[in-house]
Amino acid sequence: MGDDIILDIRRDYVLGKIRDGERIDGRAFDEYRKIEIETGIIEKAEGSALVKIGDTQVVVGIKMQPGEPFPDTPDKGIIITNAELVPLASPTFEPGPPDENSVELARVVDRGIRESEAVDLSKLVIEEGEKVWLVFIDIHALDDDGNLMDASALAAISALLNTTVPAERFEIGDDFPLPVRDLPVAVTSHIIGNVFVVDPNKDEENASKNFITVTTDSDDNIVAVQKSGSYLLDEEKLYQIIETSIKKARENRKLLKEV
Amino acid sequence: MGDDIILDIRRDYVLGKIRDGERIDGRAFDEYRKIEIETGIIEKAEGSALVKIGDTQVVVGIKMQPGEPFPDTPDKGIIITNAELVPLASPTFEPGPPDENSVELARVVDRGIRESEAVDLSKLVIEEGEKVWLVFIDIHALDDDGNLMDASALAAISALLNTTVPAERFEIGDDFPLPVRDLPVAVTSHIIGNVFVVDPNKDEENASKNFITVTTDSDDNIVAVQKSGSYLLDEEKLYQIIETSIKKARENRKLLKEV
Amino acid sequence: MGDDIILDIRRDYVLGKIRDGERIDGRAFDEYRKIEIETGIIEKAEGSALVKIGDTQVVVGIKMQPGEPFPDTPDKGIIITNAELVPLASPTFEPGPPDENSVELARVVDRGIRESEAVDLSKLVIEEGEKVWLVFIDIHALDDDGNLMDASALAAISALLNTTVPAERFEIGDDFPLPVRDLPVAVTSHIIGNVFVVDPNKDEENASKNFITVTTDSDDNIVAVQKSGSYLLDEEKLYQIIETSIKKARENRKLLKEV
Amino acid sequence: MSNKDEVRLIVDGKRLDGRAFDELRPIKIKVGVLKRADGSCYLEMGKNKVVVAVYGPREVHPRHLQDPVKAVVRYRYNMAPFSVEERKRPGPDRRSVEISKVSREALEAIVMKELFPRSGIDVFVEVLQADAGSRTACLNAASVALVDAGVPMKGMISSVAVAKVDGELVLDPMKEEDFYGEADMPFAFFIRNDRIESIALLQMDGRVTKDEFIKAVKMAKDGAMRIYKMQKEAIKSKYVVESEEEVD
Amino acid sequence: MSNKDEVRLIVDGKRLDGRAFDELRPIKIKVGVLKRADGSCYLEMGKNKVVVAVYGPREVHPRHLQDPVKAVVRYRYNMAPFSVEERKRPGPDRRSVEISKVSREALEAIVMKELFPRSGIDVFVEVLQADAGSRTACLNAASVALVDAGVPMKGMISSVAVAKVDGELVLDPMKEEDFYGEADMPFAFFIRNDRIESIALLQMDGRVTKDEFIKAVKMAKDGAMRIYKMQKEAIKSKYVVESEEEVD
Amino acid sequence: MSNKDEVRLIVDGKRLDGRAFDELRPIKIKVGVLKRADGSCYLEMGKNKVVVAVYGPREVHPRHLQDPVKAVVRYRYNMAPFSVEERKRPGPDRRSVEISKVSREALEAIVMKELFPRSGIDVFVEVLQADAGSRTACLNAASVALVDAGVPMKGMISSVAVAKVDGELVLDPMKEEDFYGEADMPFAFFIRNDRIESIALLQMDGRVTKDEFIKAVKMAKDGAMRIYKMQKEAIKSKYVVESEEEVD
Repeated sequence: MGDDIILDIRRDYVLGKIRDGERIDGRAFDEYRKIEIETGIIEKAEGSALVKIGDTQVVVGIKMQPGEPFPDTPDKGIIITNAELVPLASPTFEPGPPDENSVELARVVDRGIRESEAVDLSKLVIEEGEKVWLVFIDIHALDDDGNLMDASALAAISALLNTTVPAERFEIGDDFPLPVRDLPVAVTSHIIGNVFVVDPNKDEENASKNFITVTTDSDDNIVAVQKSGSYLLDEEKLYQIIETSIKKARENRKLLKEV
Repeated sequence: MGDDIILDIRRDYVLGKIRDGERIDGRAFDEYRKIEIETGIIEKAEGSALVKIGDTQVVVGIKMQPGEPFPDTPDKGIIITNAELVPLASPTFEPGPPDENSVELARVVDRGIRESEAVDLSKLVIEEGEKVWLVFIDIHALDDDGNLMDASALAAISALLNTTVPAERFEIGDDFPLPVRDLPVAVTSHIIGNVFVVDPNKDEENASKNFITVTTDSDDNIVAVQKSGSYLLDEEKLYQIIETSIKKARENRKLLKEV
Repeated sequence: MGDDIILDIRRDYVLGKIRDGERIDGRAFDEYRKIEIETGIIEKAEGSALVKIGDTQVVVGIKMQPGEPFPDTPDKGIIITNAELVPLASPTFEPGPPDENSVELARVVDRGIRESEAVDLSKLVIEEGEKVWLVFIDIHALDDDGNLMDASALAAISALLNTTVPAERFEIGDDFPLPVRDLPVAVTSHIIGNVFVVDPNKDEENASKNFITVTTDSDDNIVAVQKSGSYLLDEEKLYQIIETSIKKARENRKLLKEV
Repeated sequence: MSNKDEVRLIVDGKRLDGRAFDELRPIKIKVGVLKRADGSCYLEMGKNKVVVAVYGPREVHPRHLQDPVKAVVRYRYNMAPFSVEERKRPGPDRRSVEISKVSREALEAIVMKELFPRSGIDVFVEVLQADAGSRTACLNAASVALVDAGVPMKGMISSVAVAKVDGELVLDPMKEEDFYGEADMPFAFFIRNDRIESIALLQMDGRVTKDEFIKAVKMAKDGAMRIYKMQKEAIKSKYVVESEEEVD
Repeated sequence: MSNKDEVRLIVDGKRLDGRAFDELRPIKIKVGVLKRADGSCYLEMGKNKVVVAVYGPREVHPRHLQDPVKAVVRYRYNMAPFSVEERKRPGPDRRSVEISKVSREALEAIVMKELFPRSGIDVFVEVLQADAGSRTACLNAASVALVDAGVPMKGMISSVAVAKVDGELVLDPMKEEDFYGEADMPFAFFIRNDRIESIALLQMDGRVTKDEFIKAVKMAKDGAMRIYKMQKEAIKSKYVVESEEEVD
Repeated sequence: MSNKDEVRLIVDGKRLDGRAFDELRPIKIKVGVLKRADGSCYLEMGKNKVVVAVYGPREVHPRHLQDPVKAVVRYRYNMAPFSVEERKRPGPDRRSVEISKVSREALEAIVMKELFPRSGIDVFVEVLQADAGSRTACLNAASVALVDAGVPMKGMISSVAVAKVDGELVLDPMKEEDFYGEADMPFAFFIRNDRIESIALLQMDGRVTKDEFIKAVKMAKDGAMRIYKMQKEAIKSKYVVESEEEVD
């Protein structure tokens, strides 16, 4: 109960600020919190990255192993993306199998990477039709202070950039860097009343659950969109959001190039 | 609570009628509701049927694929029967893995088909001991207005009659009709007080849960019996029920021949 | 509630007795209840044993089948130990997948057998790197009147002693006795206040859940230790317990030799 | 039923294990074999070895599972992993779920549930070794264990199967007869005042004529009465009872 | 999206099934097809065949799932095992979980939940046969079934996808266009007073420019309005409505 | 313990990584690394990298899990899928279940649970990278995180393992020593007023004599005291503490 009242007060505070054209942490509506990317933090993984957006922290680890290709794509490696919202990361996460939120998180990140063709899957064939590389992208949230989606997407592509294909361990030739050829970036906007803000922090997320994530590739193509939340979205606002998403993605992509 | 009282009133009404030698929908004790059979309704399935008994509706779809035979029957195809009581079909069904009622439904239908040797499994061998056809019979209840058992059994055999073995899709020769050589028919009787009625509707089922299903083949042999419900069954009544079941099965079998 | 009060009274009774240097069933602190071992009770199993310690009863059955070795031990058979605390055995056990208590039980028994190298796994290779014998040790508790751990461990090694490798059934040569070369014995001590008693009965277990199991081999080596329970263990008492465990294991091992 | 091909199950008017058509397998019954349970029974019927524990009437948790007007009966048929030739994975499969349902229903029909509103009566059945007819062995043991637990019942349940093999009806089939036979018919009867009153469990699969079916019921009733006498004897003596029909 | 290699999806300005770029597949709608449900709808959209049942507003069990200020909406998208080429194992997979989430959210935005505190409104969707666009077919049927159940709503939901194939945008893609195409964009629109007010569902994967995306929205809106008319017609006539665009 | 065959783990009186027998691996401790948790700690111990969050004391749901006289402690040891050489499937396995149990019990013995009836104290442990001794690393971090969360405790827990390799006892074994060694003995000690009072966790598998076992306890106590000093330092400085023993 006490908790609910505090949530209500914070919600009113967030909404009041927004009405005044401000955010509670002083950011502009289209401003991200500070983003930090650290790669190679898990030596036992083929690739890894820790991404912080403000206080939000996500680790992504990449593991690879040989496996069978799908029957309809015998000449391509396989990406499997998985997200665990472990209870460490938030007082509201519970232990157990993935719920709809972690499934959505994993699938939206996956689509950004898949549709931008960020990983050149044709280079991950060991023996056509028989054996290809499986790339496991495991998203592990550590601290959820809002916008896990963008942090996870950034961590995923950063970890892929950091990945070495462990061919030697499996005695199939020399190790080589995972062929990454595009840098998809997800930008999540949060709809609050009549406006939208990018990179919502937890207080903003608690004020409303209305999101839209637009992922774009290095050529500003849209490669994935996901409206998430029980709200009705105005068409004109959608176009503004896309505009902003392309702009912010370009900025965040620069960080990836420094990795 | 309100619901419970209404259930009680309807139960009393059903029982009162029966005491007077009548059923609430005016049928004779050994009379089925109108039965409709439509086959081939799912083009993507190898065979399919929609069966309506009154307002009760069940769809059965047949899928086939090559697989390994059981070690003790290397020269026979395999039938796997599964039932889902999806929550669409009744306000009392819940999502989740099969409960004891759907398990019983699937197994009783399965036994009717298996024991009558309705499908000639010896014709479903691709390579003896190595590869045989698996026949998946999936029972999907759509609307449970009573007597899902008989509707499911009828839909299953109707769908099998409608099945083409998809040999071409798996590049193992020409397609051919599934060899069906008997027509098992299940007849469910419902024990209410001292009498029994065939083909119970939902109001009757709500009045008591005491059933017995007798499945017979084209030669009037008994191939499966299942007493279901927490009641004690009189031996003489059992013999009357079997008599009636054989008679009604003959009638319903005629419908199958028209399919 | 009533049950809770009775439990409280019995706990006080147990603790009071212990304070007076006595146990409620009159045993000395380092005295086991009567142990009975019966082997070969399940003819369909490769080996089996029923062990009673007082009223506690555990059945262990051994099943064997050929399977793949672990990649890092291509020249060794595999032991898989599993425990089911079926609801038959105690009013507090619930149906369902293994909980932490059955997992711990299985793993501690497993370690005793594994670390003492009781089974000569190198003799269980059918084809190096390809095919070895899998040994399933299934612990099935029947009546939990305390100290399931020691009863399970005794039943496991007794059943292994009773096991014949079913080579003929799988057409890979002649049957032969499972090569057992050590006799690990688990001794569980129960910490009550300042003292410890071996082989706790159920009333004692209800008085406190503080256990330590010490498993030793035929040469008095310690092969497994497990402190279990939310308590702090005094170092000196630990050494006394080990002393006692070695002594009691020697006694119980004699029973195994008579099997 | 698998189609038997070359296998002959009846030779010179005798069954493979030497029994006459209407002869039971050896039976052994022990009452009160478990300390923790409120009632218990160990029973062998041929190679079947089963243990049953009864708990209750006792409180039901969680509360929404309670029935305000009568006791809730649970029946859990479970096979030990080592009870069959090929190790069985622990946990319920579809067969166990169905057997548990029909067995529970048989007992529900005779337990005086109305005496214990909001309570639970749990019957836990462990099959330590399985042969044909394990569900009938379990019901026989469960019926005894319920008496041992002092659960009020309208009468007893005695259970036995009849099979059709090589065209003949045989009582209490063993594994080969079940596997290669033409039909299997497990029955359980409600017995009160030393006579069979009605049928509590009835399943059947295979292929029989109506007349064969009626003949099978008679044969099963006769067998069940003999089992009933042993159950009664075991309860009275609170000790081991072994059948005199034993062959080995 | 798989990369198409040799497959050409547009030949002579026509799609493989002969449709124009902005043409819908044949649609068939039946209202009130189930007796037990409070509202129901059967809908075909190309080869998709879906049935929807609506239950509620009704009591929610267990109680801790209730919301004291509004109704809880559940949406369960489920595929029958025989609905696709290769038999699907029963039970929810990750794809169904995501579709159920975004579809539920679309409906939550238009159902007047505040009128039914502590209640539940259940929308159960069964896909009997799946082709591309099954989520849009289901939402169209669900919207009709909710009206049939008398659930108060702010308007209707009409849903359709747009794909990019061979560089062209096409309405309501069928399976080959979905599989080999360059992008798939499922939409659902909120329609009130016979006009589209806003977007209730939006997902996209593939690769399109911003301009193509805007063009796709327009195309989808146009298609959705046509579907909406059929939904309305079906509700009014309480009978079968089949699209006049039907080709076969 | 696997039988080492040719592998020599001790060469010229030194361990493979150059450590002396009684030397710890490098340790790094950061306190308060997570915002959402009430207390947290990041800890490295050799190649182990673990993060711990503590939530609570807080309300327990559902209510029937509450204890009316004391707080309920949960401990969840979880390995990230990428924490080990071969990807681990998400979700608890039997090993995690056992580690969670004995670790929880160690903490329960020192947390002042009676102060918080009906509450829950949750200790969530994520192993980001696992080497030998991950359970000891996690307990060390958990102990610090509990202090960071302000949970009242009777003292601290410091944890370290001892192994027997090539016939010698060695402190804080790394992976090869664990894998090829003859015994592994993880300990956790209860430390109050800067001295070890008793044993909070103790497991062992392998093969040692009684005398070796006693010697191992002494060695572990000595190592634990050094870890304890670093834990204390980290808590005081609320900042990163790295061991001076660090080798790299």
